[in-house]
Amino acid sequence: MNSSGLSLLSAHLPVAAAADGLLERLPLTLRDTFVQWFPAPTQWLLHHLISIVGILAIFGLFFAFTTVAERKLLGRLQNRLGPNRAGVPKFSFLPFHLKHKLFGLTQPFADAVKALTKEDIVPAAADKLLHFLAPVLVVAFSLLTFAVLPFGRNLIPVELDAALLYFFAAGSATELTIFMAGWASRNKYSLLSAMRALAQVISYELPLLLSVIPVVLVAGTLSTQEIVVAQGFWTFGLLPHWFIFTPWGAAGFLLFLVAALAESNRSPFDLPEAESELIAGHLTEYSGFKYALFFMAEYFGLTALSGLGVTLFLGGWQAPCAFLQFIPSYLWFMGKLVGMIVFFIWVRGTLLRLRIDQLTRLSWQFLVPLALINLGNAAFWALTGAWSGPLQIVRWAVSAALIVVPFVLMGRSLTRGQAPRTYRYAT
Amino acid sequence: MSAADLSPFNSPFAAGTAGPSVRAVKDPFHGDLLEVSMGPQHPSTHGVFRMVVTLDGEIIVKLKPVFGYLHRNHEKIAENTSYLGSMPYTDRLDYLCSMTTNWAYALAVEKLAGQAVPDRAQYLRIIMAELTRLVNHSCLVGFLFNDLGTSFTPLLYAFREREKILDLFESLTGSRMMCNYQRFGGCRVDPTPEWLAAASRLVDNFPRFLDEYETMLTGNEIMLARTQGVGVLDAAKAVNAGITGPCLRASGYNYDVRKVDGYGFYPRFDFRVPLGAHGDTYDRYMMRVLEMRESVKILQQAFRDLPAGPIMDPKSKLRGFRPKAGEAYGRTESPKGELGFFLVSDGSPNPYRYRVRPPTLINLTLLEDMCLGHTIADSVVILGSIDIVLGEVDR
Amino acid sequence: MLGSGIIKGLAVTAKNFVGSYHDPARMVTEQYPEERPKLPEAYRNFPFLVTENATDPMGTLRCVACQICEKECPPQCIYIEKSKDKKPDATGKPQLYPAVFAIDTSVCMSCQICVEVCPFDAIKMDQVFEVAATNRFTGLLLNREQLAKPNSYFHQIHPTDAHEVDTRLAAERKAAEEKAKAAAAAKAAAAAAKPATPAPATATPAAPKPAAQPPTPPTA
Amino acid sequence: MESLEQIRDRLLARFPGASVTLVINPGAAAEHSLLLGAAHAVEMARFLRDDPALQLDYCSNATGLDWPDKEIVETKKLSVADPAGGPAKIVEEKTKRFEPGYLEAVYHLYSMALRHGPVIIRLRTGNRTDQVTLPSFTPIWRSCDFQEREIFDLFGIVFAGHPDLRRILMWDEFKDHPMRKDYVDPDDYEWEPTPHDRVLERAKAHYPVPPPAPAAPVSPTPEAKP
Repeated sequence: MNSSGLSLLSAHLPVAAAADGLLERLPLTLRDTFVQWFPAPTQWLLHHLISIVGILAIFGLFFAFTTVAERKLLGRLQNRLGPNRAGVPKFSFLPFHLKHKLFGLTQPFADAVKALTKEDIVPAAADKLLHFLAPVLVVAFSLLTFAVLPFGRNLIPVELDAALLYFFAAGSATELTIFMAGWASRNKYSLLSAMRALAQVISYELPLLLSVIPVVLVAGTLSTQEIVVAQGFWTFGLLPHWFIFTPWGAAGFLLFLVAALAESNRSPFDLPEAESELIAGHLTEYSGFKYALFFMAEYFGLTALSGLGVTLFLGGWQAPCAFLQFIPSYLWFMGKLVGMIVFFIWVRGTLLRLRIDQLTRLSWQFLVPLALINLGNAAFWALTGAWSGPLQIVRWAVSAALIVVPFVLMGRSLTRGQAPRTYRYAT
Repeated sequence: MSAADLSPFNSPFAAGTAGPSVRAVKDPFHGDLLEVSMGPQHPSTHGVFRMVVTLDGEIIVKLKPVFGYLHRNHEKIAENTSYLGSMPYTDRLDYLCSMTTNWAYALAVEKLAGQAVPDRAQYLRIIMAELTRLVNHSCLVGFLFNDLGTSFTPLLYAFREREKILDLFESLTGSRMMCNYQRFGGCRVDPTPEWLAAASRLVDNFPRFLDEYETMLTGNEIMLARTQGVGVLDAAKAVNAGITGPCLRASGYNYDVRKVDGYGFYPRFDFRVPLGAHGDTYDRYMMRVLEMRESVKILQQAFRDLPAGPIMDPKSKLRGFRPKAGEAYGRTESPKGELGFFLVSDGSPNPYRYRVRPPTLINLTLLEDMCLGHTIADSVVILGSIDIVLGEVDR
Repeated sequence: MLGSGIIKGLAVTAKNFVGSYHDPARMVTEQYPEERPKLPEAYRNFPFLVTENATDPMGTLRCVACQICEKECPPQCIYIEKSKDKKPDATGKPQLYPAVFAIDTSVCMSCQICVEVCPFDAIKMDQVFEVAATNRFTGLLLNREQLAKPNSYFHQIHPTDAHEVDTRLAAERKAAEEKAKAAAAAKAAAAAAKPATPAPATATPAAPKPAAQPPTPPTA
Repeated sequence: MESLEQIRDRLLARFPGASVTLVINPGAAAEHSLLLGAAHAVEMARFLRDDPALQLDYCSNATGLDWPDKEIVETKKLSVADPAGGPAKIVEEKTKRFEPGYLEAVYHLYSMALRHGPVIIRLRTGNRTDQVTLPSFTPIWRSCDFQEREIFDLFGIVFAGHPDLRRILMWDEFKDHPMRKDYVDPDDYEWEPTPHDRVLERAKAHYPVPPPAPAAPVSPTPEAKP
C-alpha cells in the first residue's frame, strides 16, 4: 500500500488512529524498517514484494493447517480422531506426549513431501500444455484475489477503488482452469467434471455478485477497505454495526455463503469432483505435485471467499465490541476467517451433494430471485436510513418481512412434492 | 396384480435387442453420446462391479451391468468340499451378513437331510439373523449416503453402531464377520447370560441411534431432492424380474419370506412388514430404516422368550455327514432379499449340486430400467439403494 | 421451511463433535499399537498344536496324525505326514505322531473346523494376529515346531475352554488307566502265557468324544 | 395349491402332444418336480404363470444340473428252467447299458400373489454336446435373465429366445463351461510352493522354465504328497 493511501485512510478514521497501538502497527513497522536499508528507488518494489511474500507465507501455512484442521474436525464430527500420528521425533526438549506426535500437526508437511516425491503422471493422450498449465494457473488466479482483502486496519496489499470488481474477475478465472484441466486430461470423467464446472460457474457467479451488490449499495463504495470502515461503529459500544446484523445483510450473507460454497466447489456443491460419481472429476488424471497445487488452489479460493465474506458482512477486521479494540485488527480478521472456514468444514461434514440439475435450478429459481429481492430490500434500507424512533421498528419489520416471506414461499415451491413420508405396514 | 397385463418387458428389451438401444441422434443440438465404463475400479460400485453407461450429457440412455470380476466359482468349490466344509465359505458370500447366509445354507441342508433343530438354536438363529439385519441395513444406509455425496459422516455413524454388534459376534463366535456359526441341526456355541445381557442392552439402545440418524438425514432437503422420485420401480415389473427383499417391498408389494414361508420360529414373533408406496430410492432407504426398527422388536421378543436347552440336535453329525440322495431348495429372507440354496445330493459326503440363489444378482436385473433417463449421479444412488455385495453377485 | 432439515443435520453433527470428546459410546477408536485391543476369549485366528509339556514340545504333541483335520479343512491348508514309528503319548500309550505338520496360514481361513473335528483336542485356535511376514510362501507356511504351543498357553488364551478340555482329558485318562488296570488284572487272572500286546489300535482315540456331542463352546 | 399330479394333468389336457413327467425326489424334502418337454415348454410356462389358480408369477431360482454319461452295469437274475426237469437254475446275466448324459435346467416357481409354491419344473437337453438348446423362460419371467445367462456360461445350455445370451461370470474369451462335472481346470496357475502341490506340479508342467525355488526356506518344506 502506498503511503498516500494510508494517510487518506487515517484521515477518515479518527477512532482507528487512536487505537493504533504498537501491535497494530507491528507488521508495517517491520516492513518499513526492513525497506529502509535499501536505496529509495527500489523501495516501492520491495513494498510489494514483501506483501506478496507475506501473503504466500502466511496463507501457505494457513492452507497447510487448514488441511489438517479439516481432517481433524471432520474426524471429530464423525467420531474419529483424525490424523494424530505425524510428529517430530527429534525434538527431544518437548515433553514426552508431544515429542512423538505433536497432535499430528506436522501432517501437512509430511503430505507435502509425499506430494513432491510422487511420480508425475501425464496421460499419453492428454493435451500436455494445457494439462501442465491448469494447475499453475489455478494457483495463480486464486492467489490474485488476496490482493484486495483488507487483512487489518493498515494491511491491504493493494488499495483499489474497484476492489470488488477485481476480486470477482480474478476469482472466476479459476473455473476456467478447471475446464482446462478437465478438457486436457482426455478422460471422460474429467470431461464431465469440466462441463459441470462450467455450468456451475455460470449459475453461481450471478447470485454471488447479486448477494454482494446490496453491500455496495448501502456502503456506497466498491473499495473493500471502505466497506469495512463503514461497519466500524457500535451501539452503546457493544453492538457492532456489521452488515450481517441487518435483515438484508443476514439474507445477503446466507446467499453469499451458499454461492461461495458453490464457487469454491465445496460440499454440498462439490460436483466437479464428485467423488462418488466422477471419481475425482478434473483431478482424476493429476498426481503428485500438480494434484497438490489444485488442492492448494481450492483452499486458497475458499480462504479468499471467506475473507471476502468477513470483509463484506462480518465487519472485516473490526472488533465486535469497542473495548476489544486493543486486540490487533488483523487478529480479528484471522479469527473471523477461521470461524468461516470451520463453518465450511462443518457443512462439509454434514451435507450431501446436489445433482447438477438441482444445483442450477437452486441458483436460477431460488438464489437469483431472492438476491434480486434482497437488492430491493437493501435499497429500502438505504432510503429509510433517516427513520428513527418507532419508525426504526417499522423499518426493521418491513425489511425482515421483505426477505423472510419470499424465502418461505419460494422455498416451498422449490421443495414441492418432497417431504418425509409415512409408511403403511403389513402384518 | 393380474398376471395377464404383466407384459414381460415394458422396455425395448422385449423387442429382442440387447437391452434398450441408444437413442438415434438426429437433431444437431445433440452431440455424440458418451460411453463411460463405471467400474470395476470406481468408488461407488461397491466392489468390483462395472456398469457400461452411455450418456447423453449427464442423462443415461443405456446401461449394461458387467459381472464376474470377483467370480471364484463358489459353487464348484462347494461341490468339491464336504457339506460342513462349505459353511465357512458361505460366510464369504455376503460378507456383511455371514450369519444369515449360514442360516440359509443350514436350512437347505437340514431340509435335504430331514434334520431337526432344537428350540434354543432356533431362537439363537433368529437373534443372530436379526442382529445381522441391523448390521447390514445400517451399513447400507451409511453407504447410500456416501453415494449421495456426504463426506463419510453418516457412514461412520453407522459403522460405529455396526462395530458394537460385530464386537458381540466376535465375543460369541470368535470372528467379527466370518462367523461360521450355524451347524446342521443347531448352532456352534451357546451364548452366556452375560453375552445375552450385553446384546439385549445394545438392542435396547439401538433405536436411539436410529432416531439420531433420522433426525440428521431423513428430513434433509437435499436428501429428499436427491432420492424422491429417483429410480422408481414398478411393483408388477419387480415381481416379474424376481426382485425381492426391501427393494420389492419399497414398491409396495407385501412379500417377506419370513412371513410367507414362516421358516425358523418366525411365526412365533410379532413383527410388521413395512411397505413403500412409490418404489423410489427414498422408499428403499426408508424400508431399511423401518425394518431395523422391526428387527429391534423381534430381538427384544427373542431375548425375552429365549428358552433353555440344547443348541444342537443330538442326531446331528459333524463328520461323515451324508444326506440321502435327493434335492432341496431352502430359501430365507436375507437382509438383501430372498437368499436360496438349492442342493442336490447323490448320497456322497459332498453335494452333487450346490447352487446359491443370490438376491443381489437378481435384484440387479432391473438396474438398467431404473436408471434410464436419470443422471449419472442418480445411477450410483440407485445402485447403492439396491444394496449389492459383490461376493454374492459374482460368487 | 426450507433449510430446517439441514439445520437439524448440522445440530446432530455438532452434538457428535462435542460427544466425541467426552462420550466413550461415541468415540470408539482404539489407538492400536499403543492400546492393545482387548480380544474376547472366543477370538480365533490361526490354529496351533497343543503340547502337554513346554520343555519337550515335539515329544508331547497331542496330535496323533490321524489326518482328520487335513481331510476336513475346507481350503486344504493343512499338510500332515504320519510318523513311521510310535511314541508314547501323555498316558504312556504308544501313538503315531506327525512327522510333518504344516499349515499354510496364507491359505487358512480361520474357520475353526479343524478344531471342531479333532477328537484329541490337539489343535486349537490361536489369538496371535500380528503375523506379517516378508515372504508370502515360506514365511506364512508354519511347520510343526512353529505351530507347537504348550497347554499352559492354551490356558492363557482360552481359559474356560482349556479348563473343560483338561477336565475331560483327565477323566478319560483315568478311565483308560482303570480299564488298563482291569484288563491287566484280567489278564493276570487268566494267566495267559502269551505276551501282552498294546491294547489300542494305531489311530483309534483312547476314548473318542461321543459323536453327537456339540463342539466345544469356546466362550465363557 | 393343487398337487403336482393335478397340474400335470391340466397341462396335458391343455397342451395335447406335450410331454409332462412327474420326477420324484426321493430325499427328505420330497420336493417333486415336473419335467417339461422342450417343445411346448414356453407355452406351458406361460400357462403356469397366467393360470388364475396357480399364478406362478415369480421364478425364484433357475439353475443348471449336469448329468454326465453313465455306463450302467445291470445284473439280472434269470431263472432258467432246467431242461432236465430239475429245479430252476438261477443265472446271472450282466448287461452293460450306456446311458447318455444330459444337461438339466431347474426352475423354482412361486406365486407371490397367492403365496404358494414352490412348483419345480425341469427341462432336459438331448445330450451334453450338440443338442444343448432349450427354450428360454426369460420372456416369461425376467428374473431368469441373468440366471439363464449364468447357466449358459457355467453349463453350456443354449437358451433359444433369450434376448442377451452372453457369458456373465466368466470372461468372453473363455472356452469351457466350468460347472460341468467333466471340466478340467487349467494348469497355468500361479506358482505357489504350498504343501498341497498338486497345483504346483501342474504349474511346473505348464511353464517351460519354472521359477527358482525360494531360497533358504524357513521351515523344512514337505515333500510332494504322493
